[in-house]
Amino acid sequence: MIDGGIFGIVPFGDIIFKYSMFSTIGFVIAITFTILVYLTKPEKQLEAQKFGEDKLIDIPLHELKNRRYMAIVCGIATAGAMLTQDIFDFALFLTLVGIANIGIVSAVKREHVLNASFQYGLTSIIATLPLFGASALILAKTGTLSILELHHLNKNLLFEKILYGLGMAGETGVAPYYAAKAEMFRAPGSPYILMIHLSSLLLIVRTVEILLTI
Amino acid sequence: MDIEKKVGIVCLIIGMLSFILMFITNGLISYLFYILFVPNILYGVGIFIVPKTRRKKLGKIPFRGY
Amino acid sequence: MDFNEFFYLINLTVYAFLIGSLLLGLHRKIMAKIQLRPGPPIIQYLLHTLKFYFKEITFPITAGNPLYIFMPILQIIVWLSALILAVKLESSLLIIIGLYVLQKIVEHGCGLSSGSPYGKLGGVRSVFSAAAEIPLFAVVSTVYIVTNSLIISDIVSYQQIHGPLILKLPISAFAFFILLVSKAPNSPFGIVKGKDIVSGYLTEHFGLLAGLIYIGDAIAYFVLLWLFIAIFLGISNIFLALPFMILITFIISIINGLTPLLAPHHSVMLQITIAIVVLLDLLHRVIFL
Amino acid sequence: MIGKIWNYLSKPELVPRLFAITLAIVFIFGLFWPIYKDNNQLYPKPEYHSQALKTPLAPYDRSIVKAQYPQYLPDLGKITSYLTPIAIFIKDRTLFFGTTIVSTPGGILDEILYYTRGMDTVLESSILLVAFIIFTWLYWNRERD
Repeated sequence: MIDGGIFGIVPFGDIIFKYSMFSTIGFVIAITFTILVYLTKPEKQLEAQKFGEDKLIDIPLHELKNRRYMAIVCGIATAGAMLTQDIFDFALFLTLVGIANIGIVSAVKREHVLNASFQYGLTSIIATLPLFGASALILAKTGTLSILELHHLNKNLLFEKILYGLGMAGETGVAPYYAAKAEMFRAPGSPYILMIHLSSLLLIVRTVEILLTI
Repeated sequence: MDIEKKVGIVCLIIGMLSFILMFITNGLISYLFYILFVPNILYGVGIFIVPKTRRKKLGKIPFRGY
Repeated sequence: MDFNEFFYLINLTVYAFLIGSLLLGLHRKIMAKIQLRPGPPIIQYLLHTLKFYFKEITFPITAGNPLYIFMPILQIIVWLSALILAVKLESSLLIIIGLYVLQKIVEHGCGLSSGSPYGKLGGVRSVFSAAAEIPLFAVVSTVYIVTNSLIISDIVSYQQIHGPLILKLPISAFAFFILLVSKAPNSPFGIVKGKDIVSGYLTEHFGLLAGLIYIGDAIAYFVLLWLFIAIFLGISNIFLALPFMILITFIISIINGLTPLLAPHHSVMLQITIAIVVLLDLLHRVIFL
Repeated sequence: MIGKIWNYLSKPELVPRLFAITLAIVFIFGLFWPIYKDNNQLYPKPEYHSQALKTPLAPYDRSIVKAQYPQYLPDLGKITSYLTPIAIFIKDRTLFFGTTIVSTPGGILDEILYYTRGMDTVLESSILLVAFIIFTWLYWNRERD
């Protein structure tokens, strides 16, 4: 027992969306934050100037629209990743979150932010190899991708699990590889950047649940 | 009416609604309404008992230059 | 829900808040005694919370609303739901870890939504110190491998038969204990609230909002201590756990009183090193046991 | 000493390299890990070249469809065989429809609508869409300060 009881199931063919206690809480959090990000106006950052008064930095409208769109995509993808019961589908959701994260900061015209997001992008590109490789290996070894089925099979999948975890770590930019990500957070515009962090944290917890289940 | 009071009224309404819904519903949903009820009521009640701000320019907080 | 249950929940919340704030006050007192100061009275944290609750408030013009107001409310929501899920329902451990993770979002959101440079620095450091979660996941996995369940009531009943888990999983218990240390005020890992960046993410949340965050912090301290005692010592009753809570607070405050604040990079890397140790322990258990 | 190593490890430029090195070490260990194929596959592949010149949908013809969850089996057959009218028009005239460019997912052959793994196809195309949005935004605004 990991997730504390099932409430319901939404089938899309072979891919199933399951509402357990754990996934429902994650889903509700992700959706709440997506709505909040849509409603919130970005903060104005105060920058010290070398000469004269401090300058109040506003986010211009054209930049705001693009970043808000990316933040919403990121939120919806996170909400979907909470529910899905298919390993390959989850990997795709992870990739979508990874690329939307880069999109959120790509519109900021600051050199160090762009540099950090470039490094993060490289990591997430590398991370697709272990992620999809691990799901392919699992499919070959067990003949199925569904988490509900893998739960009953009881095969030794240690190496695949390690690969999958590594892929997740690169895609969400988790702890040992956080340095690039922390730089990204210096960009102005709070709610959108908040979304990067929220999605990665929720996805880490969800991945741990999946790895314990299969 | 300034924005703090407006938010306080919204929070009070949410708190009251969840207080009523808490007793109608059962199981996990009622716990959800309970955890919505507590902080909203705390903020909504609190904003009406704090003293009125004595700052000259509202909202200009005292860090660097303001 | 009927009135009995409602009063039970209210009682639980107030109990958690009171115990948490008194323990935080005790923590401060012991730290002061170690540093040869008289220190404030034990109810000081409670008085602080009340004082902030009745203070005037304005929203800064740089703030991004409604995120700015939502964050203190979220802090209470997170820890109340952790309290109910853990103490009342004794539900899945992983859900509570997920809620603990949301605490990071609160820190980050508070720091970023205010627009102040100090708050921003606190938020960036909070992102940076997210490494503290990795040992947590390893701890969860190790507990799952040993007890074959993550539901807290199952873990507690497992320990009633086989003895407390702290004897079986000393490394995991140590990692969880480091987490408690990093959550306590003035800890060597407290780079988020370090005095070099004023108050970190709390800089621009003053008055009433600070009061709400303080309430959330007290409940958080109670829940985390309870979680440690329930998982590793096997005692889930909130009254029986009280002496252990005082004992753990005593140890934590001695550690915090004697150690300096680490530099941000060093704090993070030390936690990552602990994480690697716990992960190796997990790998060893998976392969050989 | 240990502080110096920690300081060195926390540069952003080092992150992809560190990740790649970790990955390489894990892959080396993977060489000693038994990797085999289970014969009871949910998505069986036909023999190589067994479909060529026999069916117009050559590599994409999925005549055997198994369902992961048997209770949803009745809905499978209808949706998997869905083709647009244009696709049917072309299919009737040539045996090489499956290998032409129009038959790739997103082309005329509507694999998008096949029911068993429909969610995947939606996600794949949305990943591409998001990538293109980022690129176009950067391209259009490259002159702006």
